[in-house]
Amino acid sequence: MDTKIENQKGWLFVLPVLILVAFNAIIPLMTVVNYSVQETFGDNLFFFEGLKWFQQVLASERFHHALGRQLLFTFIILAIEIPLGVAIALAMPRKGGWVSVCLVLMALPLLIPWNVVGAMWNIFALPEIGLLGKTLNEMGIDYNYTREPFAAWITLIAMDVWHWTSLVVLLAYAGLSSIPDAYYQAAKIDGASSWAVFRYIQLPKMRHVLTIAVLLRFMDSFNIYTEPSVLTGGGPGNATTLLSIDLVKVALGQFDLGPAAAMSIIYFLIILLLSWIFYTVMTGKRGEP
Amino acid sequence: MRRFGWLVPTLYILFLLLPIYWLVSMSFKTTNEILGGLTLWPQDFTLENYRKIFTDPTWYNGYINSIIYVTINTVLSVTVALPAAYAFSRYRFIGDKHLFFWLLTNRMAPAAVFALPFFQLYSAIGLFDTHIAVALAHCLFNVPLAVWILEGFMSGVPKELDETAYVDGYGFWRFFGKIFIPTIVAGIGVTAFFCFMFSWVELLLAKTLTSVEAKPIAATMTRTASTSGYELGLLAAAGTLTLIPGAVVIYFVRNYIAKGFALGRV
Amino acid sequence: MTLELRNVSLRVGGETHIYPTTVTLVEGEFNILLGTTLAGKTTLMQLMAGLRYPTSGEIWFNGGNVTQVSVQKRNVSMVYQQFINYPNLSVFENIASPLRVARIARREIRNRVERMAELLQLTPMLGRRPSELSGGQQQRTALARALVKDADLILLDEPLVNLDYKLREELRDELPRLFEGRRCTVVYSTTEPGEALLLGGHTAAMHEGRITQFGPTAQIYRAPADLITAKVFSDPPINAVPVTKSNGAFRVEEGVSWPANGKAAALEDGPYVVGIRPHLISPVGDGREQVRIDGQVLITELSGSESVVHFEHGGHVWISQSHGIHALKVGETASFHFDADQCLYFDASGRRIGS
Amino acid sequence: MARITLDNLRHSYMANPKGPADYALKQLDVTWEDGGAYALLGPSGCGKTTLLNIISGLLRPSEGRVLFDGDDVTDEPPVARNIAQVFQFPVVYDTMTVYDNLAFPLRNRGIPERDVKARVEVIAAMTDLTEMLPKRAAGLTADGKQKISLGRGLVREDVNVIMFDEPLTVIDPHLKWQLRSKLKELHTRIQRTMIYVTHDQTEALTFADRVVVMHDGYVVQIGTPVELFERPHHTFVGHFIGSPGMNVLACQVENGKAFFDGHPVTVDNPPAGSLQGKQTEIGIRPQFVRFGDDGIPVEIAKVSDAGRYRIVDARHGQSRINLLVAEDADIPASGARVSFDAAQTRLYADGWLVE
Repeated sequence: MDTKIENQKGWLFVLPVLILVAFNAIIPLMTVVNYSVQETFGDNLFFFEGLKWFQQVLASERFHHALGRQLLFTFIILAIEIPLGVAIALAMPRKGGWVSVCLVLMALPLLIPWNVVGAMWNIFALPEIGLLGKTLNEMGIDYNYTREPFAAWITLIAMDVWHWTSLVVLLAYAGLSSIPDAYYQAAKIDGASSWAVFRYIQLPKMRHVLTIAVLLRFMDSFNIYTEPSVLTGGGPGNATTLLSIDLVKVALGQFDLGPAAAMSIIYFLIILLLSWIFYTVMTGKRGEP
Repeated sequence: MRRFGWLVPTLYILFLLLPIYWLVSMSFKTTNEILGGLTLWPQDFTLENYRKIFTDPTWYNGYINSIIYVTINTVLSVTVALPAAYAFSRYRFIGDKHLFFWLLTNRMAPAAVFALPFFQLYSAIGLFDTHIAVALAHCLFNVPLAVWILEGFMSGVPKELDETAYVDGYGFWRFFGKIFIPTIVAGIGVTAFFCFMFSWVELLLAKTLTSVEAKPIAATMTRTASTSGYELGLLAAAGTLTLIPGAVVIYFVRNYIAKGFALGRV
Repeated sequence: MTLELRNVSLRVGGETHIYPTTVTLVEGEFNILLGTTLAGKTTLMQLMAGLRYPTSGEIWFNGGNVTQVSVQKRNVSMVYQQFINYPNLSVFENIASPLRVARIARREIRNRVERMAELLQLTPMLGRRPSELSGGQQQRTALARALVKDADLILLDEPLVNLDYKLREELRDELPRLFEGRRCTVVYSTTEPGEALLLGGHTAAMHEGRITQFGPTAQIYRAPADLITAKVFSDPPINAVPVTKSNGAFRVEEGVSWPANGKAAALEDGPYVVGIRPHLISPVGDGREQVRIDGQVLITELSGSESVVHFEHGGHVWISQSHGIHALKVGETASFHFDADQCLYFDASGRRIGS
Repeated sequence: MARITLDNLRHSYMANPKGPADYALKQLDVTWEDGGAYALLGPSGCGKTTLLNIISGLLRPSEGRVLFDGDDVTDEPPVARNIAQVFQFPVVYDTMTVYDNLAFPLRNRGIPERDVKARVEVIAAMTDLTEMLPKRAAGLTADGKQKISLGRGLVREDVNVIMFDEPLTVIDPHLKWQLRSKLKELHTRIQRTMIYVTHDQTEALTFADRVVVMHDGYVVQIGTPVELFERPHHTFVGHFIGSPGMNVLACQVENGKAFFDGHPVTVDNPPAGSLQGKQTEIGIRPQFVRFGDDGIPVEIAKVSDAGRYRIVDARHGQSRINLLVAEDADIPASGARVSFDAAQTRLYADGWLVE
């Protein structure tokens, strides 16, 4: 039976978290909402404009392209990082001293400030002086990410895979290590192939942790700004201008707050919607979240 | 698959270490050598970049500021998350499920979106350019994560332990401090690691909310990169130094992470 | 120290976990809560301890109403099924914990803990951590902690169920001695009828949140008030077979019939249920005037000193338990015997006749 | 279907074990006939689970050989040994339906779907899982899941042995009874070798035709439940089997006659040679001790009511003697004397039965 006890004292315990998070979340959100429905021509005179900015942003070609690039980017990195992270976690030894060494080394990329990651890859992939760039060109591959959009995309994705797959490995490994040995013994006795072991024992047991990995990776990749802006600045042209880079250009560049705020709200709602879909799909079969 | 199994993680770790090696090796090269062409190993090895960082206050203050606000944020997030995680793990109260999902959604707020409003908010309450500001701002995404991880650990401790303590006469807070927290030290370690990590690497909010007094190293570095672009060696050295605090923290919690942690309810 | 529940009930989210219960427990003896899992034993104990508050009714200790008194102030101690100890405290500190909280002088704590460790053979383990101990030793540590503070009420929630069979036997023998000469009320919950009988004292049979009957253990066993109590209080399960009484005899549908004499004779005709405990049905007749029923053997279980035979008769599966070895072959038809006056008769509503 | 032989088997979890203390399994030479129901009975930590894992191939013994029908499988992995195992905690593939769970071992061996379907339906009927087949395995209760685990073993026709590692641990007490009878019934219907590991003598004795009693890494005795009950080879077996266990009383032996504290006691296995220098004891089960006019004087310490009989705890000086008396038999208040049934009294030297 559910061992939790009905206790409204719970609210007291949750209050400090509520205040801290609400302070940082709700007030800024309200300011953005406030801007998104007003027009201003400087010296903070504001005129109520209703949903004008929202219609304008939703209709704008530029927003559709940026959103398209963002969805493509997020889809690609999820399609690579989740399976790769799980595969690496599966390949890691289950017990023994090597495990903690592997985890420490793998966690290093997660500990580097995002702009350093961008700067590092920026130089690393440069055709003449970068280790990666030069080697590729030596091997005859004409690779210059500062000029060809396709090369820029490859570099951007390689950087993100390099930067974040370790988080998926850590989470997947955590899920794997909670599987009791008896399951593996039963599988051996039933003569299950390693694929069957993965499909029917490891995957179901990891589904819970993978939900977290997918949600975390989805949210962070959809919001990504620092690394791409340092690496390619959205270029060449606007080949790699993802949603948040475009937003910052719109907001800080031309300093028209209204559209930027409206775009931010739409941006936030898209994430909320997609996260809710992921969340219910992946926890669906288990009933309550 | 088992015999070649170890090949996959080893190859992957090599792939991870390559760019880091490149960064570290550049930090010992002069800028001319870097721009001059590809050299696998620093030809004219120099410590000039590091000497510059350790002598110039605008550089080393960056590190100090970063460490200050990241530590404040980690301590604050864990302290605030502990009772909340306990409530989610032990009690059913009105709207607890929805609250948990709402906390989750705050990770979704794109930092780029909220840079400007944060600036206005923290200036309004007079906290602009202080360590507290950045520490508080980072709670937006660190506190929900802390609650998440701690709740997973706490659900592993049987409810009967609490009851035994109450029966022994412990009041709630004395039980919480003396008995309950020591049993989830592993959870606190893992949570602290993740909070430290996500706060240390964040740039946007840290840059927006500071100018001089609490300017983090990450901000100092962007200024160098964008203005001249020539001081690559210096940038590489600064980048290498940002690796160290993270490596130290993970060194301490590596066994807890290796043992795995059951991320609780999602 | 008498513990009294007056119309105590507990409703959680529309569901009733404990129906209104009124009972007075007996001091200085074992008060046993006997029932299957989810019968509400643990919940009732939590209410007694003050870990949970009743939706209605009152709880009285020694003539004082403690319903709203917090568990910390109720001078209670409790032992759980899963050997609950503080994982990062030594065995000594675990036992001393309630005394530390009560701020008792260090010297007195030391000798009370050492005396208790002596009583429960834990002296060599005092410096160790609970995780380094065996299951039995961990449970003894929990018991020591529960006894060291001389609580008025000691609650033992199925304390032996996770222990080895032989260890259980040992502790069951040891427990009564631990509580001799203590001025406290002991409440002991179990799912095993055998354990309730051996510990004696008083027993409350429980079923789905209700106490169906409370009284001296032997009396509840031999004279259950209704069919539910009889079922709760028998292992292996009691044979409960519908019969109809007509013209002076009980008859199993398409099965045997036997004359209704003694108290049963006066009953008017109609449907009843006869309850016969397996050990009262034997494959060997004992000469006295007994009812003989023939059945087809389903399985026989021989345990060295006893034989348990499942057989089918009159569309029902019956169980016979008898001393000695009776290796009946599966499928064979054998005859079994029982005394009509040792049976329990229940009316259509389940109440026992003559209770 | 295989005859299982353990030849000169010893196992230690340490790299280079020195003395016997380092051995989890000491010197085992055991043969299990094909199709028999066996039990591995012993207290926690006696090495029974180690032995189980060695037979199933999950653990490689440090010394000795494991033979299936004469050929050496010591180095064979579990899948090659064609064994099945039911674990302590239910192990089912949660995301699969019950049908797929049962079909899983057959599909892994590439058996055509038509035969799989037929086979699964037969086994589902045997284990009363037929209506549950389309349901997801995760939704079943603990005993349902254990039946699936068992079914996965029964489905394969080529299974040499099915092993149970304390399978009833997590089952609700009142359901244990049904599942145990179901296992017994299943064995009688399909004569497959089954080895049942437990510390609970009731489960072991009711399930197995022959029981292997283990203690501290040794096989102390192998025998039918009756032999274990009536002729324990070692005082440990006498004490371990039966509840309460055999009375073991120190005694003196002079020229072939046994005396307990000066009282002559006739034993059914008088010693051939002299037992000088050996610690001699007599063993008598409580069932075979009776009150009488002559015999050993005792005081009654305690009488506990076990329902179908009463256990009398009598004392003679420091020695404790248990007796079982019928429910309604009368117990002398004072000056009681007890006598032993000579045919059931055994003499032991240094713990071992005098042959």
